[in-house]
Amino acid sequence: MQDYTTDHPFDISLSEEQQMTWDMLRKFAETELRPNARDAENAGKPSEELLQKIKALDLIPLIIPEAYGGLGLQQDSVSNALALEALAYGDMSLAMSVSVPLLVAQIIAEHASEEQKAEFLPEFVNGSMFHIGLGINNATFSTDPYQSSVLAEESGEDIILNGSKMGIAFGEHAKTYLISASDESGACDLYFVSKDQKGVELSKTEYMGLKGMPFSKINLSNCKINASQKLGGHNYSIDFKSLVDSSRIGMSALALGVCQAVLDYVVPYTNERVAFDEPISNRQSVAFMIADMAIETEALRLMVYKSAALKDLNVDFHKQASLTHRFASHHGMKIGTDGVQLLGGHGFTHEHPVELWYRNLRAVGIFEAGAGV
Amino acid sequence: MQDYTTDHPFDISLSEEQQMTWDMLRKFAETELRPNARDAENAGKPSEELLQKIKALDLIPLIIPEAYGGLGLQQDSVSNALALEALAYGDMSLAMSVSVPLLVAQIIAEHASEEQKAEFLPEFVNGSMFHIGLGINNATFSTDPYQSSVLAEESGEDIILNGSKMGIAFGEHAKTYLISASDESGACDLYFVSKDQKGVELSKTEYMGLKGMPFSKINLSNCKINASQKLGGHNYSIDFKSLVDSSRIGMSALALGVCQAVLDYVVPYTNERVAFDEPISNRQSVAFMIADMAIETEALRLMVYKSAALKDLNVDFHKQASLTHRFASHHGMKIGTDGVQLLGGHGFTHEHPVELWYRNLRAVGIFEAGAGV
Amino acid sequence: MIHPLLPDQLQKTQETMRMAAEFILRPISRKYDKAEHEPPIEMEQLNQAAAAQKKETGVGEDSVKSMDLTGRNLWAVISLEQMCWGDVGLFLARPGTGLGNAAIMAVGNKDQKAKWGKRWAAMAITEPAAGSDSKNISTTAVLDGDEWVIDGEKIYVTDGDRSDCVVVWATLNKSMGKTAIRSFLVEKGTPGFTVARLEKKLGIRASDTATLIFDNCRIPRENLLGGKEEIETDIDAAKKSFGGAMQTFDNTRPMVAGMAIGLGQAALDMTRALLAEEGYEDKFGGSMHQQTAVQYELEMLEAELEAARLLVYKSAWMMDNKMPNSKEASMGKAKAGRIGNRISLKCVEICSMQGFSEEHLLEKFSRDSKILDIFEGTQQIQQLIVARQVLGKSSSDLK
Amino acid sequence: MIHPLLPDQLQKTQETMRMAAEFILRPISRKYDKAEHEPPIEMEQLNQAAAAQKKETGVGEDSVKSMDLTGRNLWAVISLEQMCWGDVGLFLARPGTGLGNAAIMAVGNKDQKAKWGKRWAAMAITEPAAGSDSKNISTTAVLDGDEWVIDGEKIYVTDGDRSDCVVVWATLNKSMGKTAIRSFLVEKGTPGFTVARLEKKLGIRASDTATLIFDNCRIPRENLLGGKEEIETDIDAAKKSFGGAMQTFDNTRPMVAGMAIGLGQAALDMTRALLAEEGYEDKFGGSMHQQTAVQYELEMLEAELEAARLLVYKSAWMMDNKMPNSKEASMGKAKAGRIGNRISLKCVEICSMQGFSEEHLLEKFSRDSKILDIFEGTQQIQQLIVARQVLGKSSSDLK
Repeated sequence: MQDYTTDHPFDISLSEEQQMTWDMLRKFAETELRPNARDAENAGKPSEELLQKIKALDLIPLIIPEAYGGLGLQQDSVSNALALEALAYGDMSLAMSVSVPLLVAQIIAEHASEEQKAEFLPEFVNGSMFHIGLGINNATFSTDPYQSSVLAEESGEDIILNGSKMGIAFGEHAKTYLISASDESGACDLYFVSKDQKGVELSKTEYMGLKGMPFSKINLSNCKINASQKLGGHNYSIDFKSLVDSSRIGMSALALGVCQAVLDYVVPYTNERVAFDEPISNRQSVAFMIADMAIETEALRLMVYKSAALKDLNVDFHKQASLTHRFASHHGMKIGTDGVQLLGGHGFTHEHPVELWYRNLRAVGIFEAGAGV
Repeated sequence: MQDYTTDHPFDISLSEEQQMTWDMLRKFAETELRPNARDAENAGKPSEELLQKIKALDLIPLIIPEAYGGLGLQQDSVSNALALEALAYGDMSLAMSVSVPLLVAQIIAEHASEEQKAEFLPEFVNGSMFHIGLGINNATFSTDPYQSSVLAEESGEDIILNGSKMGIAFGEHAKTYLISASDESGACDLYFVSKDQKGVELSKTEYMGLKGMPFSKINLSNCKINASQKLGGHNYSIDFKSLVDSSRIGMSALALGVCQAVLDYVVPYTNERVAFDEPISNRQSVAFMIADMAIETEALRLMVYKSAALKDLNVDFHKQASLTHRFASHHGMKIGTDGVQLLGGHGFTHEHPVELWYRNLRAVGIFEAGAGV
Repeated sequence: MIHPLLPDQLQKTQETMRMAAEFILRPISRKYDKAEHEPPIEMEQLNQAAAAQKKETGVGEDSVKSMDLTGRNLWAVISLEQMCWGDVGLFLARPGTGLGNAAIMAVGNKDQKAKWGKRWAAMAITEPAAGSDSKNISTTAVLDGDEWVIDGEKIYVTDGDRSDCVVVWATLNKSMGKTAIRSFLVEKGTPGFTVARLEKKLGIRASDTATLIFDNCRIPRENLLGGKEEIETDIDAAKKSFGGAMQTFDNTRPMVAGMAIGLGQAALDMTRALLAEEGYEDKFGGSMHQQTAVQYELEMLEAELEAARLLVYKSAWMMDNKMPNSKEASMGKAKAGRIGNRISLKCVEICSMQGFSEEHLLEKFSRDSKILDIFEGTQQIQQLIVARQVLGKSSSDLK
Repeated sequence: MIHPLLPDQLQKTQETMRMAAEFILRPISRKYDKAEHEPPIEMEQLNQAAAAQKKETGVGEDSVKSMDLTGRNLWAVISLEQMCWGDVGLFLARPGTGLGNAAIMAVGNKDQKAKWGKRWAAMAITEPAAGSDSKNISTTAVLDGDEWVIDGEKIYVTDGDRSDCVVVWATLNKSMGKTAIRSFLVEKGTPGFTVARLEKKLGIRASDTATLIFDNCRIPRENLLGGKEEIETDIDAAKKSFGGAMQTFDNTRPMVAGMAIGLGQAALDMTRALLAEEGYEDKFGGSMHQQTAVQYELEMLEAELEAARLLVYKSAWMMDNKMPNSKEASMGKAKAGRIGNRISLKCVEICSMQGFSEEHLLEKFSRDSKILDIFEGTQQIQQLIVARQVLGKSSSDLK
């Protein structure tokens, strides 16, 4: 019934190392991210000061190979998921301001050719985190999520790209884009495209949520690139399905962090808010809504962990990632809307963070490439 | 935005005539059908005595043309829907024991050739109600509901039928079957098939619910009939889509009657049942479940009425019938399962009717041809 | 005779108001969503369209039987459903009619209706410490000679900044609970009445939501709306008095529910329009095996919306026919409030990045929709009202 | 280290028990569903399979850390999940182990475990007038010399007819509420103890559900299970005493939740098998635009089931590791109970006439599943328990 093999017993406790990282990141989320979430949203991006603090976490250099200035440590997927959950507890946008470049760095470190690594990896350590924009989110909704709304056509030494991508985080900060494109055979790969390449058109887009970071839309019109600009080189092929699945676990881990934030916020609020002479949490309609929130959040946690653990075993995790992602999308949004409902009119205003979480949780199930595990 | 024209104001009150029929049938449902529901289920069919009483309602002779011994009255669809709702309040199986033959009589009165009318209509008045079995429910689930799992192939003067039908009410009592079959062109029509025809195989089937009436499955294997056995004659074509839609409104009206029965049963029960020192209906989780039951039942009522009213206007009612039917299937089952839940362990036993309603409500959305409006 | 269909006259109302919504409201939807707190200047047009339509349909000021085709409440629900198809935030921001006007029409005497009926009146009930629990409000009204002195703070007052006057709920004696609650009309510019703050909000940003402060605010004695100056000691009379105040809700709930229906329909229509660009077609009545998940979901959502719509129409029709409609009004509000929110959120998901983006209005609909399940009584309050009536319970039995 | 995956040893358990379910239970599912109240004679085989598997896996009688791969509770949940994949009614009817056995193992002393641990014990809590409200039971136990005298009526006792003995909840003093409640072991054949009636039921018809009458039924003094002979006056001690009785549920809830999971998986598997005959294939991870409504629905239901499964595994793992798991046990029971019912009903709908027909077992699953959201604490009771713990509330605050 399962399709994996392991000697390790069933376990849901954190290892010592996991606990240390968890404590550190969760504290950072509570003291640095949460208090700055509204400011970042108003400004449309994190402040420089906050970005410096986020960079100082050194999450990206950790995984950059030593040859390119990093520490070259391999993180397991479960620990990655834990980190994402902890950070998103503070704020989802701000968590993504590190999880997106981290995902790019992971992809390049794993798949790029030596030349590409040498060109792009050092800057993650020494320069901006945002020099490469990730273009995976499809602009059309009827496209298979494991395919791209950009088409790649080979033409001799060149590849011609046509189509659009949305939701490119920090797109204006980037000099290069890593774009997914499908070819005629149905293979979907990634391609490096320079900002100043001919046929590249960039525009700013705003979304319902995730307003603490800027996004771009990119339109590629007969954009001609050299075949060597394919990620990993001309003859390399990425397992794009696995990349999407990994990112879906990542997005689910972010959703988990936000769901926990909602739960932890409504519990004291409803215990303190009095109506009809009693705390409103004494009413079953309120209390049961919170019970369900707790149940689905805990369930989502276990699903995220299991998906990541399967990936760590190097077995097929496609089904588990799909189930987790759909669960996160459905219950995440339910928890988002219930969070506002529990605060009533107060929840509808900017006085409380629940309206922000409502908007951010709608991103889950839509954004495909905001984090990886 | 609408696609109908009417001078009549919006109105949700019963006309005097509607009220009289309603009162009569609802009383019959409460005094004759409800008390006999469990007995009919145990016996697998209504008692002869009860059948006589049902026949004495004269619902079928009412619509049989005078030439064939009936009263030849045209019933409007809204009144038909009201009648179905009222009867199903007593019991769904028992209501169907009249609504199925009524539907057959309606179909024949409207569509059959003169010869066919003369052959089949008089017996509705003088003899059994069950001399014709209606074979519309598909045995395969992937078949388009507006098509048939039986295929009709023309071969000169003959038509060859192949395939199976399920859920033929009182199939063993019938001498003839009226079977829907699709031909190559995609048209779906009805055909009269004799029980003793070669290639006809009948078997008894039992279902989760609707146990108060017997059902048959029919298997047609190279069953050769004369082209004149097509309903209405060789060159006649029925609007099968409209027939299915009318039947879906009918099934929704039956569901409505059962939903109202559940609601009216749980209200006094939860008001009287005491736990933790108070009636359980003093708890919001119980009370809100009942509030929702009341809301969805009332909504279903309005949707059934509107669908039927549109049909009476002779305009396209396909979309409205589809919406109503899906609503009835979804909320009907929710009300069925909540009815058992509200009674707890008691609801799980035969001591109360809620477990019977649970099983019958699962038929909605599945049975296509149990009633028409 | 059962006939839950709209006569041609009301269908004409639908069409006219839909057109107004499409050509007046939709083009400025995004503008005022972005420019929160900026009063929309284009709205006079909409009022004119509504007035013209009302005149054409022959709807009177007083309730008239729907039987006569011109029931005022059903007409109103249908009109605002279409306006809110355009933009619910802008609809709430249209000058001239606020929830306070409904209160004046419901409980005001003849003189009051004549004097304030045509002025823009907001409604101030909620307080920082009292949301749904309106019997616990702590704003006070004390009769001093020929004037009432009002003191207290009100929050979440829709149109509180832009309206001409405000209907304020206050208590004559806080220790007496709901029997002591009255509503008063306070005009803008009255000394002691200030707008303290405007809320930044998740949605309906075109409409202003204000915090109002009443500090020794003196108003004429005749500004007491419905109800007596003294607290009734007779329990039935007292109940009736508060009931009178609460009765406003039986009138306004079908309206707010109508807003949710208009918004829900807007989301479904826009979703279909976007999907059609990529070849989508509906498949009503298809089986789960044939329909795509989107076809299935849109059919289910459409069914739920139609269910809510019929509940709301019925509650308005009952009002027009002078039937008590408290249960039905809450049924409609409960169903419409939750389904409007569910539809709009699901439509964003279905349209994926486009749905989530500000390039289209789906994301806005899903922000606007949330308040419709909260104000004029939350989902939970509506359920309480329905449950109490279905089960025959008092508010002390079922809390 | 976080690793919510089953080690090979437990996967072996799954496989073995699944095979037993498939080859022993499935062939007789319909037979005993139709022949209600007829004890299944084929069940000894299943017990042998379970015992052999237990021995092979090396699971001890006492709880052992899952860390050692042999946690007793996780093993039990996994085993019965698979057996209930076969048939939950038959599983409940298997001779030898009832819910009373769990109570004996949880609260019995050493002698009691030794004496009754291997006998088939049913559990009798519910009374005609007391369902979820177990503190209000009115069956009495009075100490008379060296014997307890039991008087009262118990309903809905699973295995009540076929078991060897029954664990009966009774009160030492009805006016003292829950502090006076104790459980007692009554053996079959004790004078004054009769089986009055067997229920006809919606589902789990293979298992017997009995009404038991205790009329001046005298049992030995040492048959009092856990808790003291006198009523504690110290509140904490009293609470602990009732808590001890209730604690049984923390052990049995993961088991009942496991049953719902096994049943849910059975419904999904059977649905896929039937669909495959008409060409169906899953499309996990597809978008709503690509998936059919059936593909979408089955993926969502599978996700919900997996969520429930992990909650239940976690609650069993906590038990194995001696962590308090009351909240988690109720979370798992709440989620599994409702999702098992939802899945089975939806699968009937998806398979249409075939699903509704007795030709297949889907309709049976959807009848069996309902009780799993009711017994061992209804959905609503589980929600109460979870909510109280999450919100930090007492049972008097949150009723």
